[in-house]
Amino acid sequence: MIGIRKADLERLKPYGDTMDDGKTQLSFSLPVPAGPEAAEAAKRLVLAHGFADPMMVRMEAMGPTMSFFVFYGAMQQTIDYKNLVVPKAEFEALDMHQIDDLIEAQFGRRLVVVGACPGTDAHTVGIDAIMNMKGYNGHYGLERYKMVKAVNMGAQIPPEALVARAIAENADAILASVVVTQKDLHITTLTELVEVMEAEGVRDRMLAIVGGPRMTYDLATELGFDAGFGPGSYAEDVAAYVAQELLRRQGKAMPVRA
Amino acid sequence: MIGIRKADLERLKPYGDTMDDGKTQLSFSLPVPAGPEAAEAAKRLVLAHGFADPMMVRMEAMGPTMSFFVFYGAMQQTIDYKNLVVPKAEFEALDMHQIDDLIEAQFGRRLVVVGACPGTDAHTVGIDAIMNMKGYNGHYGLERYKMVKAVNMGAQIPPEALVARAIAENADAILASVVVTQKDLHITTLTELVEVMEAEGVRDRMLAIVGGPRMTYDLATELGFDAGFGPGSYAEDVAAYVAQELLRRQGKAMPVRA
Amino acid sequence: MMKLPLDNAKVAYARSLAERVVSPLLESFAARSTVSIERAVLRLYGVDGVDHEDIPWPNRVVDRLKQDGRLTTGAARALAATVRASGLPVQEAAVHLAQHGLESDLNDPTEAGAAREWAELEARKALTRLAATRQARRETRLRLGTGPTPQKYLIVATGNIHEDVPQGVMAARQGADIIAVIRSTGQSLLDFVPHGETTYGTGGTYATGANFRLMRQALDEVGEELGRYIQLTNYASGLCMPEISVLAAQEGLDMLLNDALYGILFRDINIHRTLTDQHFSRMLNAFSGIIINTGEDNYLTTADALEEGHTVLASQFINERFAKAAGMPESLMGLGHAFEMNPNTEDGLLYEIAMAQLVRQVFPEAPIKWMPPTKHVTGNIFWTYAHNTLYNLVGVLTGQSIELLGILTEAIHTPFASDRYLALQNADYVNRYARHLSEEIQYAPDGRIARRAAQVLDEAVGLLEKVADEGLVPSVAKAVFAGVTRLPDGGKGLAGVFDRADTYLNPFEALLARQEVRA
Amino acid sequence: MMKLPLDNAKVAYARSLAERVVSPLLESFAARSTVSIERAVLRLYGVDGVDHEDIPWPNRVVDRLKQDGRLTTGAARALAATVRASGLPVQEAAVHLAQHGLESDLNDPTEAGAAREWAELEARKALTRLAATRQARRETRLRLGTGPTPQKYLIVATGNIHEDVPQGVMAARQGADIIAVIRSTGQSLLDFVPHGETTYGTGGTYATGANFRLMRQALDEVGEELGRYIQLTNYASGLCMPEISVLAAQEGLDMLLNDALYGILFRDINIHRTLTDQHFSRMLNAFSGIIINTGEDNYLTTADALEEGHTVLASQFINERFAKAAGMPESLMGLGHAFEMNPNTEDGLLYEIAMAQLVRQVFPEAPIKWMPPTKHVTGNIFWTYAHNTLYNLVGVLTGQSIELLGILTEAIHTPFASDRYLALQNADYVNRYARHLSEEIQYAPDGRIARRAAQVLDEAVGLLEKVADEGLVPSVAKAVFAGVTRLPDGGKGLAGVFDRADTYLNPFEALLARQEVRA
Ligand code: B12
Ligand code: B12
Ligand SMILES: Cc1ncc(COP(=O)(O)O)c(C=O)c1O
Ligand SMILES: Cc1ncc(COP(=O)(O)O)c(C=O)c1O
Repeated sequence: MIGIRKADLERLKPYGDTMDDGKTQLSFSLPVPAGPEAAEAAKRLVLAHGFADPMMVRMEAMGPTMSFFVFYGAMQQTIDYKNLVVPKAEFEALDMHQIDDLIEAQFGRRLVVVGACPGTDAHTVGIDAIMNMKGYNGHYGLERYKMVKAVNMGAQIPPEALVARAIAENADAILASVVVTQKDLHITTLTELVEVMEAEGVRDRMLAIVGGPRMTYDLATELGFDAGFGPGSYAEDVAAYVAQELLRRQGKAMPVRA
Repeated sequence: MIGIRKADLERLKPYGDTMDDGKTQLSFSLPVPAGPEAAEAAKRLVLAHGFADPMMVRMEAMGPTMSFFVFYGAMQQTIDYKNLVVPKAEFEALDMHQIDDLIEAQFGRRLVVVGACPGTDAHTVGIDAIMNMKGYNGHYGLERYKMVKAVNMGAQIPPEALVARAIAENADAILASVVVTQKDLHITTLTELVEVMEAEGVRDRMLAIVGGPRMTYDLATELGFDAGFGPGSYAEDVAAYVAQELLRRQGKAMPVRA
Repeated sequence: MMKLPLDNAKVAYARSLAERVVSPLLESFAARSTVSIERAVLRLYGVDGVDHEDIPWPNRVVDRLKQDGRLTTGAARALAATVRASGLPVQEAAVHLAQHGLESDLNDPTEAGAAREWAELEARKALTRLAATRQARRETRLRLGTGPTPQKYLIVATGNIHEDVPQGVMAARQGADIIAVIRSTGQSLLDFVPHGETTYGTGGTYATGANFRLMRQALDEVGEELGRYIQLTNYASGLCMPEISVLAAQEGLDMLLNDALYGILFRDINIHRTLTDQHFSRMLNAFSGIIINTGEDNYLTTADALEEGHTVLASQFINERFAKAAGMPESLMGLGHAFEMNPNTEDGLLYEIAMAQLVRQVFPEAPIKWMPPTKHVTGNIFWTYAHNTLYNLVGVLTGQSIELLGILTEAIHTPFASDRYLALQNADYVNRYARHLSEEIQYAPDGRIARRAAQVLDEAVGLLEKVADEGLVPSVAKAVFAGVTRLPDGGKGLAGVFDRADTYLNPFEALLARQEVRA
Repeated sequence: MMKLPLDNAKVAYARSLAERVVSPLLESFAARSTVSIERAVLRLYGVDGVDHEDIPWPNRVVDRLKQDGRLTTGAARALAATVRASGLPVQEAAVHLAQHGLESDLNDPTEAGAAREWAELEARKALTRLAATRQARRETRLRLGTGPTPQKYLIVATGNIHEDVPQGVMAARQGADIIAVIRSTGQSLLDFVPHGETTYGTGGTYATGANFRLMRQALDEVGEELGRYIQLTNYASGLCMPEISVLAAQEGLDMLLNDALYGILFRDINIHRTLTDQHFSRMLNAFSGIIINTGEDNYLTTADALEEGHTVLASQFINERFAKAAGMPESLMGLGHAFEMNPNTEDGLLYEIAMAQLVRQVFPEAPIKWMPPTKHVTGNIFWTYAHNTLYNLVGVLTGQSIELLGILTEAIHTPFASDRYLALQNADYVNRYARHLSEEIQYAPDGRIARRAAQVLDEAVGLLEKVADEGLVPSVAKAVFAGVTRLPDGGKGLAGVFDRADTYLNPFEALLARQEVRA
């Protein structure tokens, strides 16, 4: 098989049309009139951010006091990709049947998850993709799992209400979905959610999991959640994680599969 | 008139949707497979270049060992736009008739310019836009000027040939046009051109001017030219510059117009 | 202009079905009112402002009346009685009413008669003021003219009105015809309208009278500068439909998002609440010449455009019927739909053309509102820009009226200033480059496009038949729209709906119904 | 499939005019040869490699013969005589010939006859080898199949073949059907073909046999991996047309840029040189089943597409006629044109549709090569992406065959890997989303599109009449194409053209002319 010329993985850089050329495209606006001064300011900004050979390929006047720029420049920093350790939810990928089997064998009862879009967020498509019977992109949702009881509270659920329901259901995990991120709304809502869980004394009794298009494992754990799931997640990801993490917490190892 | 909220011109930053948010869009490729590690490496690269809150909004696999990214992040550096001094060709803007009148009054003879695409560059549209009778975008070219003798040698002219012709014509200025910039071809060609002029001892006898889509005054002067003209230039720009610069060199000031 | 071969009898039949869907509900509109309608009435009379806890006085009054069990005869009657009894000007009277409750005896026939007289007279005056606002606006619009269709509709959504205003102005200068200020996430569930100029919102900026005024003024100024009238729009959805309609009328807005079903389906607002509210709110919009924008496009953000295209059309017939019932002319019905076909669909463009052309032909007089790709776009802003190019092409090809421009960062954030700029560049390019394309081509009479249009119409008729037979409320409970189930006694705001007492008074209703209300 | 109402008689008349333009020149092709044709002949016999100064041996031989005044009888004769006299294998004989000149007496009739026999026999063998290469390639192509039309043509142009190869492979994996390796700026003016694998070029990579081989092999491998045959193309323009055609045939290329006029107009190559070269080069291409790509698109990079569209069509008729004269079937004629209308032109899209459809209908069997917006795009990569979207749409709508994909950084740099990726994403989206659009719509018979097409055809006929009357060479001197004047005795390479002696020998000519050369 023919591959691209070998990259230096310890000193990884962008690839434009030549290995290690660092070439990057940027676009931005400046609140000043388009003209030689704006161009110069733009170029210096790109330089100040460590791009070599900044090339302004377009300046357009967006209005009397706003200008739009397209630049190309070469990143000069490198990243040691080879030794990169990326924290992520640790679990073995399983399909629906394997998960059902695992839960049945190891817990002998249905696991209970309670999901919602907390706060003012009304974007239910993501949480529905994970929870509703029908699922998403051909991946069934949790309601379809024999060994999962999935309670989907829907949109705009105050954190208190979500936690109260989780307590009432004796849930194993809370599944929050956050989509609106403008003005860091998701951060505010999620922080509140964790605080309510703590105030109710259930933070250690159940897993707190969050997903959404801008969600990463990093951000989730930073906010005090156990795991975060981003775009392209399916029900089996979170289900496999929940089952295995609960097992791990009970001190049990994941059984070796046939 | 309603304007945008006042920008801090001494600490200028990009404008996304809020003054000073610094928001910038980036795209680039990394020569590694798309995945959590690539995403992390990409994010760290953006961080390493001084962007706050790097947000990966898209990662796509461009192939087994190449990934494509779109990011948003906030520039943190600022530029003192208010006190920015941008070197540029200094001349008063004039129209064709004013230029003809000026030359007639001050020089009493036609100025001679010799133009070409030097080296292997065959992109004549730019130099034609400046020189041909017809001009460009409704701006007549130098051939139309009563008081300018414009010799257009066309494409792919070796620097020696261009300088030889300029000497033969007793030219006041050489006009070079460079379009191909890949592998810095233009730099090589232009450096050669200046060297030939120096070798022939005519560098001080005539103005050396260069234009092209990636040309800036900065780059041109750095390479030893008198001025550089970028996209959107017209014949009257270079003609006004040539006439006024020659006057200046003769110690004459630009006459005040009625 | 190219045309699809449509079965006009079937279209007429669909309209008759929509009438069967809507008619049974009209009675309930006459028999009920809501807290928001009552607050709207107070606002029409001029009650405004907030108390020390930022609670709007209209809310204070209505809450007090409700608490005292005196709301069922209508806020108009209570306000009138208080004004008459106290001799205070309206605002002070309202504050008094909120603080002390209704002190008059409404059973006294003379007093009741006098109150009614005051209420009717003042209502007439209030509407005369609104009519003047409408008239002034119409004149400016005629004097300056508006841009050619498709009219380019751009949103601003910074959360801060002082940031929104310059952005709206910038967009207008770049070529926008219509500016929408998106509301803050969650405002639609507030059972009051916030007050004053606001600088904090997420995903949008609070809809308030003061914010309307600031933007209106800025757009009027830039409109004069540009010699082009710039339209302003906001949202009369959610729990405060009627009040927003009042504020919009007062501040001279040109359009309002206003849908008979949207709040029910997408905000889980109680169906009786929304249906009752939308009726009064549309009467107001009709009077003020405000174009409504319905929200059928939203169905396709959750349901699949290929499978559920007919639900959009069916809902448009229903929205049309509700609007007619509220006295709206077709020229004010900005019925909504969207370009949301999965980009991986083979011949998706053909189906989008079919749908856009179908809607255009079925509602020839309506200023159709068309929405860009949102659901299937990703963070790949380049690819999204390509989707938007084809969207713009279909828009100019099929003669859409109000075209919300696609934003290349749709999947990412509310638009940056440059995102709008690029959106306008795209639309201007396509609209110019394909200006007369629609005059150049004809559809194959039995081709995929014609067949798709016929199929959507057939399926819409089928759905309307079912809804007409079962009733709208039970149908919504069965998830016929957007795959969402809403029960008649579920959702927010049901507590704000009440049955009118026999002596209920709302003089605006009758006046609005009688008024000659052409836009 | 939608059709324009075209006047077929006029099309036939245009073809007859093109014949009148081309016929007078055919005689000169039989009477002349060029240094590059002779070098090509040597290469066909197997002469290859370079001397210590990197001068190719074919050049060394031809230069020596020329210097000795012995070129006019043809390099084949000299090589044959030397092989026979020296008993050396071909390559050594060529080296000997270059170093010592022709030592045989060509006037000896026996010796001359024996040399001719050798030359003819070896020519036959050489062509048999090429035929085997062509046949093997055809089988692979049939076995794997090629992508659907429009076939997506992507360029790589890093300057370094070792960087080009993985990029070509990457593009293939992403969906490219055809990979073109752009040549280094200025190679077309070199009067030799560089040798070996090269790593330095600007704006492109040197066309060399070794570079062809590396890329061919890589694309064959990835083709097997993908189960799709990936075509490879390069440039047989410039001063070395015939030689590049030989190398391409030997290395199994599928297409070549090859135009009767391009080098004259855009590289200032002498008109007699190019016309003579292209004839022999096309005979070779025809034999090897190599599709030519003509360069009419280039006219519109200097001239205006609205005003000068007819020059493109006229030139296509001429290129077609030249190709026929060289024995090419229509299936190998990738006639070129382009989407270069100014984006600010109202209804520009209509005119582009008209032109694309016109070309499609006039040359129904030809694998039309279509070029994307280049001239009017800017560094605003978003806007360029929108242009490319409409370009792709017109491509699938009008059934273009070979579609060079627009690159969003066209105005900036030779494509980045990601630029190609985004280009493919755009094309795939549009081709899928509008797959059967052409079956769905008909053109208004007297609309703008039909009128524009008729006008372009009329103007092309007018131009061809003038050129037929005045002659091609004088017409080019009068700047009828691309606004460029080229004089018959001007330009580069005239010194390399010579009149054949009576005893001139080039056995390939006759063999190629007789051969059954279907692709
Ligand atoms: C559909 C949609 C709507 C629909 C929502 C319908 C519904 N029932 O959900 C409607 C039209 C109602 C709507 C309204 C609004 N929207 Co909206 N909307 C979108 C849109 C087009 C698509 C979102 C979507 O459905 N994605 C598909 C799902 C499947 O993806 P996902 O959510 O990422 O989910 C996946 C993963 O993230 C993960 N996941 C998600 N949650 C969870 C949870 C768990 C536990 C796990 C394990 C995984 C997981 O798994 C899922 C499957 O892989 C986006 C734009 C876009 N293209 O992304 C804007 C968008 C999200 N909306 C936006 C806004 C601002 C709004 C409004 C606030 C605007 C307004 N002021 O009116 C309103 C109000 C809504 C509110 N109160 O929240 C903005 C958000 C900007 C920001 N970043 O802050 C966006 C990005 C549009 C924009 N550019 O402005 N919207
Ligand atoms: C037209 C064109 C061609 C035509 C040229 C025809 C001709 N007679 O000029 C043809 C088709 C022949 C061609 C060929 C090639 N081209 Co070309 N071409 C272009 C194209 C599409 C437009 C250039 C143009 O005409 N611009 C319009 C003029 C008016 O603008 P301008 O040159 O910037 O001039 C203005 C100013 O810059 C200034 N100015 C310019 N010169 C001067 C001089 C003076 C004295 C002054 C005062 C001002 C001034 O004033 C002008 C008017 O405002 C560009 C892509 C693009 N859209 O930009 C590619 C482009 C320039 N070409 C490119 C390449 C690589 C080539 C080739 C080398 C490819 C190949 N290997 O085959 C060949 C070979 C050409 C060669 N040997 O140089 C690349 C260059 C990449 C790079 N940055 O290095 C580009 C950017 C395309 C790409 N993305 O790959 N090309
Ligand atoms: C009719 C209608 N109302 C309102 C909205 C906005 O949502 P919210 O109810 O959160 O203001 C939309 C969304 O696009 C809509 O279509
Ligand atoms: C027919 C033809 N030959 C060659 C080229 C490339 O230019 P050059 O002659 O520099 O190789 C082109 C340009 O696109 C072309 O159309």
